[in-house]
Amino acid sequence: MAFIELDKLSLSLGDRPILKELTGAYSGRCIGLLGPNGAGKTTLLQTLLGFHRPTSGTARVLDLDIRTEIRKIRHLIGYMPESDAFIAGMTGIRFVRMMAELSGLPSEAALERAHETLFYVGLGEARYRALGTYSLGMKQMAKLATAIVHGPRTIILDEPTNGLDPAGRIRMIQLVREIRDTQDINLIVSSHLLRDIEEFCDEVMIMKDGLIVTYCNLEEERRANRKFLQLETRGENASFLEAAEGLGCTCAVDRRSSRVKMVLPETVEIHDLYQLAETHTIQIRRIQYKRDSLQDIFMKAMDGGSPKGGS
Amino acid sequence: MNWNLVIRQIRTISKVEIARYVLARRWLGVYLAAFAPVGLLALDRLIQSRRTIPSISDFSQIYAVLFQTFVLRLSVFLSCALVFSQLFRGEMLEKTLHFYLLTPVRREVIAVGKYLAGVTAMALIFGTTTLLSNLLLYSNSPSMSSFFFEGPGMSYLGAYVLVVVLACAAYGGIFMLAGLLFRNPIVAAFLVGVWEAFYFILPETLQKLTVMHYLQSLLPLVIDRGPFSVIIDPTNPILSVLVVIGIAVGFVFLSGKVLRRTQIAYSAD
Amino acid sequence: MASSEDRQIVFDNVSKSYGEVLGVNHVNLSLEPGITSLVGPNGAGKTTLMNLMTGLLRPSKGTVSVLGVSPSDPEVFYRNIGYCSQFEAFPRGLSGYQMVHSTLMLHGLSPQKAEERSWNVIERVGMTEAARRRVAGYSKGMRQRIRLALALAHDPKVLVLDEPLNGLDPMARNEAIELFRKFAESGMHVVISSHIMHEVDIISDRVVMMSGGYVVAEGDIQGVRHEMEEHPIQILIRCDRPGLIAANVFEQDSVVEARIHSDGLGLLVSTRDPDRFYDLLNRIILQHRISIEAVSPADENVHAVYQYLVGGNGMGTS
Amino acid sequence: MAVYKRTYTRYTGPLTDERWRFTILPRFMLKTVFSSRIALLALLIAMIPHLIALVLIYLRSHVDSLIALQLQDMAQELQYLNIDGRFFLVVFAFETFISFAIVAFLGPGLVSPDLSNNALPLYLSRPFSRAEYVMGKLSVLALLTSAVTWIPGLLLFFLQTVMTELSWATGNVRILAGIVVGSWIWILTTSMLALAMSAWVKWRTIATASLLGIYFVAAGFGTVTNEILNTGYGTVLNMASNMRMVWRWFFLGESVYRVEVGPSVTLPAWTGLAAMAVICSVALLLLAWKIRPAEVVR
Repeated sequence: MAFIELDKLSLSLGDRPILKELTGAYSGRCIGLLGPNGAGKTTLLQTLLGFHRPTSGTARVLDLDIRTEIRKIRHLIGYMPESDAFIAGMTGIRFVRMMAELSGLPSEAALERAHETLFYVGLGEARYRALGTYSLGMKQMAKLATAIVHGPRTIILDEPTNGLDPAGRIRMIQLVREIRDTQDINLIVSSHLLRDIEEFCDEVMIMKDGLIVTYCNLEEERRANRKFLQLETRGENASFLEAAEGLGCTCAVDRRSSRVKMVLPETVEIHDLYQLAETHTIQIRRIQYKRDSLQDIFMKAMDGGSPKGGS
Repeated sequence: MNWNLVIRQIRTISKVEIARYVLARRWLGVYLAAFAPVGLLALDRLIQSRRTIPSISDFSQIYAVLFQTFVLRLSVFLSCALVFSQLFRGEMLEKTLHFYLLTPVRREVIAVGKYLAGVTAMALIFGTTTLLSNLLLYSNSPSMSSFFFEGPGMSYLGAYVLVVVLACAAYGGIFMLAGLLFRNPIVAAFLVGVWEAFYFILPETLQKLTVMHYLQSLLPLVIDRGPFSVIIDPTNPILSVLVVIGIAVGFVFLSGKVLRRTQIAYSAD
Repeated sequence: MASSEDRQIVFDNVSKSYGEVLGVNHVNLSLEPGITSLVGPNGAGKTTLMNLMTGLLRPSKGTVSVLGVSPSDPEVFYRNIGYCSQFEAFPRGLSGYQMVHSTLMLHGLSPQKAEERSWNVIERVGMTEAARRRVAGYSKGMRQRIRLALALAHDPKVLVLDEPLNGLDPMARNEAIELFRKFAESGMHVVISSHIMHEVDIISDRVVMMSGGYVVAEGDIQGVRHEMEEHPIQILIRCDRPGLIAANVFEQDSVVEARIHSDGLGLLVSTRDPDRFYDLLNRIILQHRISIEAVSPADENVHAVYQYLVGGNGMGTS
Repeated sequence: MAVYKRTYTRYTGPLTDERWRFTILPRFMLKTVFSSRIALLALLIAMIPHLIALVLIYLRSHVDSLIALQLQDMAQELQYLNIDGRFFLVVFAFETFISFAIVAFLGPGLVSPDLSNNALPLYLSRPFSRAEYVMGKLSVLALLTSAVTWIPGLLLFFLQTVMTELSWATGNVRILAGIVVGSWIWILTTSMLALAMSAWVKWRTIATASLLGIYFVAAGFGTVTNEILNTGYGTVLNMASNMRMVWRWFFLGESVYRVEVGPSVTLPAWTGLAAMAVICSVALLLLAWKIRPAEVVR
């Protein structure tokens, strides 16, 4: 069952049209929302939360209409805003507990869930400290805690890994994966870091100028796209490359990183390349299959890929 | 010292500051405080509530009271406190001061640029409102034209406008420095406020240290201050003007020096 | 010939602390032109270092000089420096164009030249149609582009960028990386702080790694990696019979460890002498006809070096 | 030995009744307010006028025991003091200012930080409307000021009734109504004004300064208007006199209010009420405009 259905949803702020008649039904476990700056990503998320009234058309979240049943929807949604958001003068535990109660949890259950969630996101020992003393990474984790403490069916994360240091990003990616694997929870994650999106999203929606220009399933994209080999060798590899071309492979050398891109015909196996390397006395140091990464999908969508959904 | 570069920098900073703040919410209070007396007197002029028209000297007395209690002490003083202390403290709170500090401009020139923007804006606002309220008040009396063209009317008006402009200059400098030095300039504004408002109860030597004494020496009519006031003879006008301008220049120069040592460590309060 | 001082950014035993909070401690650096990446966990002192480099902060101890000029006389210092900071806030009531134009006027350009160059740099960061609107209404990415424009507008010789790609969309990130590469090749200093390790990998000529206010490593990535003997190089092999390779690999004494991946299709080998290991590996593959999926060094990049030196996958060590 | 791996689980328990959800804010906010000792101290100081009134009421009804203690002159004076509308008018005149000071200093701390720390999306992405947000914040201020106005007021009324006979209470039911209704009018007006001002100006200190500015400067300007325009309606700008009109109507039954400064003109008692109603509606409009989840900048 699609957890998000858009029905010609359009919205203009002032006289500037931001969302242009978006239509489509989406049911991925974790949908990545991508797009250049100013494409309308944050506005779309805020409209699903009822922060803006759509100019025309509507949308259904978990089969509830955002025009009429927004309060019911908000019971079932967890939202992590993009910018730094916290309540001054409160400790971590009281902040998360209040947010849980605001979502309808009774006071004791809210306290218990708050402790549990704060331990879960890794803020266990900092939960009694005031939010003002939290570092940027800890504030992101506190925001995530408020988004998941009331056990929502749908979780919206706006740039969750933005500005985190490597340790923080690994932790956040791990958490989003675990939450995604809990049954009947769907996530929408908006981000600019394609590597992070590849880590935890199974479907991707790419927006541009208020339209959905591409919607694809990452697993299928990976399988469908043609495979090519990336090679790194030591020693003079000109003769080796000619021999490989002789076997029908097409090679391209990347000048700067001295890496070789090679497409193997059906008849040639990696093993044959090792054979060739042996005969031409060069050493293969790196060899791995590469696919059209999300970067290439994104670039294709940007220069006018076929708009699926949208107008 | 490349003077035309400095002039261009000062002009640019003033234009930017005025563009930023002239329509800002923060200045709504200033416009209200400045134009309230004008509105009041215009209303009075319309509804002609008085049965008997008071004499010209009564009008002068009424204006002197209105000017020295409400205009000078409250609206000019509070407006300068708000506007000038926010010139730098506002930027520190909003975490935007680094945009100026990253430009190849002498720190004193930044201070002068911002100061001039504040002074021109305040002088324009309060100069016009003083002019308007003065004329509106006197327009109630039939012998207005004779009072202005033969009598002292014009010199009174000139004195009032001059005092308002000088007040903006002096208090402007003081509050700009306060904004740079104190985390909470409102406390400084309160202390200076009390010192200036009750200057007349101070002994003679201390009175000479207040700005209000020199402004008062330029005013045509001195209103009765009640039992505690210590009346001392006013300083001659030329000297008063020079002293006030000296105060303004001194504070702007100090602000420049403080700005030179200011560092960007926006504390997350 | 200009002394080396005039071409470098020099930190001479610099320490900076705010009250009892330690910013940076005993930093000694002399950076050559090109792209220098500043990496380290949040709170490691990266932003403090950059604020010291751009004169927004004065060192408690030691001295800073950029191209031979000290930050204490701003009129000369800021002609050659452009700083794109991490501070989110913008003056209210101004448009992007007004900010760039007024900055150039403060640099002494005539109004016409300032206007022409403003549109030029705004166009370069792709903000031409939004530049007239007030910055308060910009999205995070658009604000970042205007901050970049402000840093580039006066063609500085030194560009200091605090997480410049933060908030930019993928296309803008590539354009920005290309831009910085071009600047570095034209002999400029480009100092970038970043958390995205694979981008640091592609961009930087040299890396300065900080942790807890100290510089823990400095130099080009491979150089730093080899200096750390105590951490052998790890090589990841994906193939159908990892056990067979593991059995044969220990004949070399430089091999320290071999771990088979839980899915039974991967092998992680740690060795002190990668060259001899690759020869051995290639021979084993040919001899036993093993079908290889992938062979790649697991930690040639900055991320691995970062893990070893700074380490910690919990909530950051600071 | 069973190893329990902590994974994320959904909450499937019962939900609370939505009608009383706005009371969550006061429960949490009061803890924050009372964590600062200054707030506690301020509330205690605010009780002083009521304590004095308490002592006076007690002594007034025990004049004979005072004589027994040879305190003739004090007993003499107490004879003239009778506990009536005028007595309560004086007590509540003090409370009017003190409760305003409390609202002016504590009010901004409730809304300004939420706006400068961008916390509104956190509140409003939950089943919690903007109206509930304002009601929640308002009830915090209402609780604080009630503890200083009508609650001690009722105690005084009850004590006086117990001290004398029941007929006093039935005779002065107007005072009872005045204490409760009058206090709530003042609480609502000042709290709405404080919340609106702190939503309009994003910093606490400037919001407090502007509130005090409104209270004093507007009053000053009111008297100047009276002087110059020779009218009484300048008094409308003075919040304290607006409230005094309401108190006098309740406690003394005066339906007409004599303007203290300026021409001796009288105003109908309801003008104070009308002025405060205008303040509340303007504050409500301002809050509706500023309390929104995503700031829309043209």
